[in-house]
Amino acid sequence: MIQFEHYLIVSALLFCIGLLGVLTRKNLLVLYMSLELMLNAANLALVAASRFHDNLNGQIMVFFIITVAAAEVSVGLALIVALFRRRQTTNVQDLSELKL
Amino acid sequence: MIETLFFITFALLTLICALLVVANPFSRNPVTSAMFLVLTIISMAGLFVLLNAFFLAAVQVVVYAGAVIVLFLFVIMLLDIEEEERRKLKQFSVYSGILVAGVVAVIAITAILSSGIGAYASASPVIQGNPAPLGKILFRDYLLPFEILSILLLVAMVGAILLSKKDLK
Amino acid sequence: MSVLTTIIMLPLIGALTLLFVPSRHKTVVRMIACSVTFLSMLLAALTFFEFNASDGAGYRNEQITPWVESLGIQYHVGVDGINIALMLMAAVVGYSATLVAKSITTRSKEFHVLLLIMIGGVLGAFASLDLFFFYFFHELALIPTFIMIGFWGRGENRNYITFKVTLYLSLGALIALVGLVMLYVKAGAGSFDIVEITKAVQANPISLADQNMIFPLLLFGFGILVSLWPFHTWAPMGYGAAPTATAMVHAGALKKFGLYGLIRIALPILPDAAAYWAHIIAWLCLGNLLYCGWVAMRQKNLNLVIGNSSVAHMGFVFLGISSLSLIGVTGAITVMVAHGFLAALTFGLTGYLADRGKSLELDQMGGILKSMPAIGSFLVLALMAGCGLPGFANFVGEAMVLFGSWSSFSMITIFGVWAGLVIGAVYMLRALRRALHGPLASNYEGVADASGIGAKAPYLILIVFLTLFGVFPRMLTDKISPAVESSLDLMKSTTSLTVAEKLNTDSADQTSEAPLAAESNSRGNLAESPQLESTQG
Amino acid sequence: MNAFLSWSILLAPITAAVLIGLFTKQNSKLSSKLSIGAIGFSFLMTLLLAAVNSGTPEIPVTSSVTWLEVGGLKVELGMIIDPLSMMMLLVVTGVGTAIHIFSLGYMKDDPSLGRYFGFLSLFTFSMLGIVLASNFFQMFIFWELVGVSSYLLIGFWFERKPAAAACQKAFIVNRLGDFGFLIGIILIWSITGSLDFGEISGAFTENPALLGASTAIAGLLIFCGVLGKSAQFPLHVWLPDAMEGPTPVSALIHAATMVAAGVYLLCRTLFLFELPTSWPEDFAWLNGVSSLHIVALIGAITSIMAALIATRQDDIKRILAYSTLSQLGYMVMAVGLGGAAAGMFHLTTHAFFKALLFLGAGSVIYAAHHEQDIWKLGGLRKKMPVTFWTFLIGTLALCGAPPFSGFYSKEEVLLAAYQSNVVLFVLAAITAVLTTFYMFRLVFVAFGGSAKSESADHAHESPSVMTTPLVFLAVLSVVGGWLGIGGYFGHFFDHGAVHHGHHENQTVVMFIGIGAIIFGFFPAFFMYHGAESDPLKKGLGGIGEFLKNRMLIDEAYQWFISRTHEALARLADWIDRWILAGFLVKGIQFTGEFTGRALRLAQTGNTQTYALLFGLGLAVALFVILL
Repeated sequence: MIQFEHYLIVSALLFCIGLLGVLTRKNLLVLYMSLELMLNAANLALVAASRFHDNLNGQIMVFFIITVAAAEVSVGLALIVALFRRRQTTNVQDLSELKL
Repeated sequence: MIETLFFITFALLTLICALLVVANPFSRNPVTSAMFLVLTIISMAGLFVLLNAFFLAAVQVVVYAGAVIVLFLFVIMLLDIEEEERRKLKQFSVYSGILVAGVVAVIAITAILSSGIGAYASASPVIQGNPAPLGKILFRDYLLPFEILSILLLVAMVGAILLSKKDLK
Repeated sequence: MSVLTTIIMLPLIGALTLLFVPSRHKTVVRMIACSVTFLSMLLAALTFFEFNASDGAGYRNEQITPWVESLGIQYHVGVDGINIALMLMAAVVGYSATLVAKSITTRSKEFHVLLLIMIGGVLGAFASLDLFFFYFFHELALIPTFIMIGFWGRGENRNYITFKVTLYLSLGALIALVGLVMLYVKAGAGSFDIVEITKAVQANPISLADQNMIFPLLLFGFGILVSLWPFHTWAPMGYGAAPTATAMVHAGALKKFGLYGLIRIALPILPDAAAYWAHIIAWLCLGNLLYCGWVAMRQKNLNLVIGNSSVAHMGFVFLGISSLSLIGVTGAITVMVAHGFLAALTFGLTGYLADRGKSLELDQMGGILKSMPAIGSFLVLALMAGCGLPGFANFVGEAMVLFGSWSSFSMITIFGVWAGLVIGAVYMLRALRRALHGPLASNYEGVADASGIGAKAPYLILIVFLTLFGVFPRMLTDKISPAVESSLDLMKSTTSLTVAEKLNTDSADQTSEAPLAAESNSRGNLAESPQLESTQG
Repeated sequence: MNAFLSWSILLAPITAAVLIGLFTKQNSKLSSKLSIGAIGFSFLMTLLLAAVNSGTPEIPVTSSVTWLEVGGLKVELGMIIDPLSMMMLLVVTGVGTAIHIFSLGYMKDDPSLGRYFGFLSLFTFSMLGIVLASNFFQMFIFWELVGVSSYLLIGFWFERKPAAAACQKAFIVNRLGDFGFLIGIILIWSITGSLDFGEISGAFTENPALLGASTAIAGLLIFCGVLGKSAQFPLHVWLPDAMEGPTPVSALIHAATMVAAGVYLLCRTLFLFELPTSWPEDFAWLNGVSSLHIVALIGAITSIMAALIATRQDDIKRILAYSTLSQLGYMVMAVGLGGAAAGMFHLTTHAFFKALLFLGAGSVIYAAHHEQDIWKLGGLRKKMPVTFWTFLIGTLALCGAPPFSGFYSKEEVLLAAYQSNVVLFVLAAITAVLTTFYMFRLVFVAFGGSAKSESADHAHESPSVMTTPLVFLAVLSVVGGWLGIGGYFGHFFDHGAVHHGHHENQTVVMFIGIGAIIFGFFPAFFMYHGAESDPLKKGLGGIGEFLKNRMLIDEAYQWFISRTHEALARLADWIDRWILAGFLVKGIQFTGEFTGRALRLAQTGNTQTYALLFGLGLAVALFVILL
C-alpha cells in the first residue's frame, strides 16, 4: 500500500534534483527550469498532505503556488531577455555583479 | 495493487525525467531540458490523479506544460544559445553540487522515515479534488489571497512588458 | 485611543503625508511638518499640565493593544511622573528642531520626512511601556539620524564621523538589545510588558548571577547611547557634523533614551545588580564630569566645547542614578529634562552660525554679541545655564543630584561640585569670551541676526521652558518624585526578597544579619549594604 | 503686611529687569525710568517696612513658600526680616537708588543704556534676595545670581578685551569660593536635615555638638563663600580687575552691596561659627583653633595686604578697589574676633562713604574724559568743587576722622581687635595709617596741584543728576555714625563681645585711631602736596615694584593653574584624541577592516557559489533541526 511517506520521499528527491540543477547548470534558462522542479516538489508534497489529511487546503496552496510560479517565470524570463540584450549571454558565470 | 503499480511507474518517470532535465548525458541543449520538463510535469499530473487531485492534475498539464514551457521555448528560440554548449563544466562545482544535493536528500529522507509522519494520516481518506469543492473553499475562505494574487499577476504582467521593451531606461 | 498615541502618531502621520507631497512645494512641506509637531507639542503640554501628581504613582493615559500575543508583545503606552516630563521635553525639542530645519535647502522634503520619523520615534520610545516597542521606537528614531548626518551633515570628514556615530550607536543599541532579550527570557513573565515583568520579578526575582550578567549589558549598551565615559568620543564629533535639527533632537531628546531605560528598566527589575554596579557607575561618571570637562577646556571649536560639555553633563545624571536615592534619581531626571532643552538650544544656536557658512573655530570668532544681539544673548543664556546658573532648570537638577549623592559618595560629590561649579564655568566662560566678547571678528562681518519672532521662536520656546522649570521647579519635581519613590520602593522590596532568599540558601550564620540588611536597604542607601557586596565575591 | 512688603521689595527690581529685557531694551529712557522706579519703590517699601516694625525689632518676621520639596530636601523661598536684614535692605536700596540716579548722568551717552539698567535691576534683585534669604539654599541661589549679574555688569563693555577678561575672572574666582560654600551647605544639610537658618540654629542650641567632628570644617566651607564674594585673601584677585566695569557699577557692586554680602553671610550664619570647635582626627593638630580665629586671621591679612598694595597704585579706581579690599578685611576680622556688631556697623558706614568715593571718582573720570591715572589729573579742586568736597568727606570718613561716620565704626572694629588679640590689633592700626596715607595721596595728586594733562585741564563740574547723589551720600557719610546704628547692631548681637562699658579701652583705642590718621596724613602731605611725579618710586625699589604688581599673586595663580588644570586638560585631551578616539577606536576599526578583507575572498560574486553555500547551510540547518 502506498503511504504518505512514499510521496514525501518522491517529493524530497525531486526537490534535490532541482537543487542539483540550480547548483551545477550554468545556463540561466535551465536554472529556471530547475527552480520549477523544486516548486513542483513542494506541490507534490502539498497535494499528498491534502490527500492523506482529508483536507482541501493543501490543494488550494498548490493552486496559489502554480499562479505565483507563472508570474515568477514571466518576470524572470523577461529579465533574462533584457539581460541577454545587454550582455549577450545567459551564462551565470559571466554575471558577477554581486562581487564588491 | 494496481495503484501501487501506477505510483511506482509515475514516480520513477517523474524522477528520471527530472534528472534528465538537469543532467542529460547526451545533450546540454536547453530545448531538450524543456522537453523533459514537459514529461516530468505530465507524469506528476499522473501522481496528482492518484492522489485524487483531479482538477489540479488538469491545471498542472494546462498551465505548466501548456503555458510555462511554451514560454520557455519561446525565450530559448529568441536567444542565441549556441555558445552555452561549448563551455566546459567546472569539475569542482559539479561534485560539490552533487554532494550538497545528496546530503540534503539523505537528510530529508531519513527525517521523513524516522518521523513516523504517516501515523498522522487519516486511515481511509475520502476527499475528491473536484472543481466544485475546491471552488467553494477558494472563493469563500481564500477570497482575499485570491484577489491579491490577481494583483500579483497584473503586476508581473506589467513588469514583464516593461522589462522586455527595447529601450530599457 | 490614548492621547499619547496621538502625540506619537502625529509626526509619523505627518511623515507619511509628506511622502505624497511633491518636493517642489517647499512651503507646503514646511507647513505640514511644523503643524504636526506643533500639535504634538501642544498635546504633550496639555497632558503634562493636566497630570496630577497627587493621584498616585501609577500610569496615566494608558493604552494596551495586543500585537503578537504568542510572544507577549503588545502596544502599551502610558505615562507616569518619570516619562511625562521627558515626553514634553521631546515634543518641545521636536517642534523647535522642525522650525530650525527651515535652513535645509537641498532635498528638504526628504529631510523633513526623516526628521518627523525621528521625532515620532523619540516620543514613542519615551511613552512605550513594552520592551519591544520601547526598542522599536528607538531604532525608528536612530536610523534616520545616521542618514541625516551622512547626507546633510557638514564638515570635511563627515563620512568618517557618520561611520563612527553609526558604529557606536548601533553597537550600543545591539548590546542593549541583547540585555533586553535576556531580561525577557530570565524574567519568565512571557511578556515584553514592563509592568508585567516588574510584577513577575517582584514575585520571583531574577537570580543574582543572572542580574549581574544582564545589568552590565544594559549599562554599557545604554551607556554608549548616552556617551558614558569612556564611550563618549562619538558625541562631540557627531554633533559637530550633524545638521542642526538632527543634533538638536538627538542631543536633546533621543540621547536620554538610554538613561530613561536605565531608570525605568534596570533599577526596578535588577535591583541587586544596580546596587552592586552603583559604585562603578559613580566612578565612571567622574570620567564624564572631570575628564570631559578638562577635554572641553582644551577645545578650539565652539561646537566641540559644547559637545564635550554635553557629555560632561551626562555625568550628573549618572551620579544621580548611582546614588539610588529619591533626591538623586529625581534630580537625575530633572537634569535629563533640563539638559534636553539646553542641548537643543545650544546646538540650535551654533547651528544658526554654522548654517550661515561661518567657522565655529574660536580663533575666528569674536564680538558676536555686539553684531548679533539676539543670537548672542541666547547663546549667553545657554552657556550660563550650562554652567549651572540658578533660574534655569539645570541648576535645580544638578543641585538635587549633588544633595542626593552626598550620603552615598561624598568624595565623588565633591568632585562633582568642583566639575559643575568651577570647571564648567571655566570652559563655558572661555568659550563665551572668545566667541561673543571682544571686537567683531572679520569672519563674522555682515552675518544677519535672527530678526522677527519667527526666527527667534525656536530658541525662545526652549528658553521659556528652561526658565519656567528653573524658577518653578515643583512643576517638574512634584510630578517626578512620587513616581521615583514608588520605583525605588519596588526596588527595595524586590531586593530584600532576594537578599533574604540568598541568605537562606547560602549559610546559616549570615541569616541573622538579614533583617539588618533589609533595614539598611529601607534607608534607600542600597550601595552601602554590606551583604550585597559580600555576596558578590 | 510684612509678607506683602518684603515680597514687593524683592520682586520690584526683577519685574523691571524682565520688562526691560523683553520689551524696552531699545528704549533707553523708558528702561532707565523703569529701573529707577523699581529701586525707588523698593526703597520706599523698605522705609515703610522699617516704620511698621520699628516697635518690634526683636522678632524675626519670616514668610515663605515651598520652592522645592523632594524627600528630605525641602527648600523654601523665605523672607527673613530682622534688624540685620532690615539695615542691609536700607543700605542696598538707599545707596542703590543713589547709584541708579548717578548712572543716568554717567552713562547717558552709552547706546546700550537699556541693557545697562536691565542688568542693574537684575543685580539689585539678586542682592535683595541674599539679604532676605531665610535658608542656605535660597542664599546660594541668589549668591550665584549676584555672581552672574556682576559678571554681566563688569563685562558691560565686553567689546573691550580687558573688560571681557575681568568679568570672566570675577565669575570664576567667585565660583571657586562657591565650591566650598555649596559643599558646606550639603554637609550641614546631610547632618541636620534642614536648610533653614532658624531651624538649624535652633538645633544647635539644643545640641551644640550636633555637627560632631565636622563643625570647624563646615564653618570654614561656608566661609569659602565669603572669601569669594567679599574678596578676601586668597580669592581677592578679581576685585581690582573688576574696575573695568562702568564706575557706578563699581560703586554699587564693589563698595556697597555685593562685596558686603560675604560679611552679611558671615553674620547671618554666626551661630555656626560660635559652636564649640572640633576637628576631624586628621586635623587634630588644629585643636584649640576655632574657625573664627581663621576668619579673623584671613581678614587681617587681607586688610594689611590690600592697604600696602593700594599705596603703589596709580589708577584712581584701583586705589579705591584695594581700599575696599582692605576695609572688607577689617569687617571680616571684626566678625572673626567676635565683634559682629562692629563688623556690620562698619559695613553700613563703609557702604555710604565708599559708594560716595566711587561715585566721586566716577564724576572725576566723567569730567576728565575717561582719564583714570591720578598722575594725569590734578587741579580739580577748583574746577569741580562739589565733587572735591564730597570726595574729601568720603576720604575723611574712610580714614576714620571724627566726627564722620567711619570714626565710630572703625573705632569699634579696633576695639574688638584690642580686646581679643594684640597682634591683629597692631596690624589693624598699621592698616589705618596706610589707609590715611594712600587716600590723601590720591586726594593731593588728583585734586590738588595743577592739571597734569589736557583732559584734566578741560574738566568742569558734573551735571546735577550726578552731584545730587554725591551730596546725599556725603550727608549719610557724615551722620551715619550718629544714628546709633552701632547700638542697633549691638542690640541684635547681644551675645557679641563689644560692650560699651569698657570706657578705658575705648579711650585708648580712640587715641590710637586718631594717632593713626595723623601718622598717615603728614607723610602724604609732605610727599605728595604739589608733587608732579611719585617720589616713592625710587625710594622703595624692588618692594615698590612688588607692591605695584599686586604682590605677584595673579602671576602665582597663573602659574598654579597652568601647572594643574591646564596640564590635566592637556592630558585628558591627548588621551581623548590619541588613546580613546585614536588607538582604541581606530584599532577596532582596523580589526574589523582586516576581517572584512579576509572574508571578502569568499565573495566571488558568482550566484551559484552563493547558492552552493546556501544549500550547505540548508543541509546543516536541516541536520540540526530534523535529526
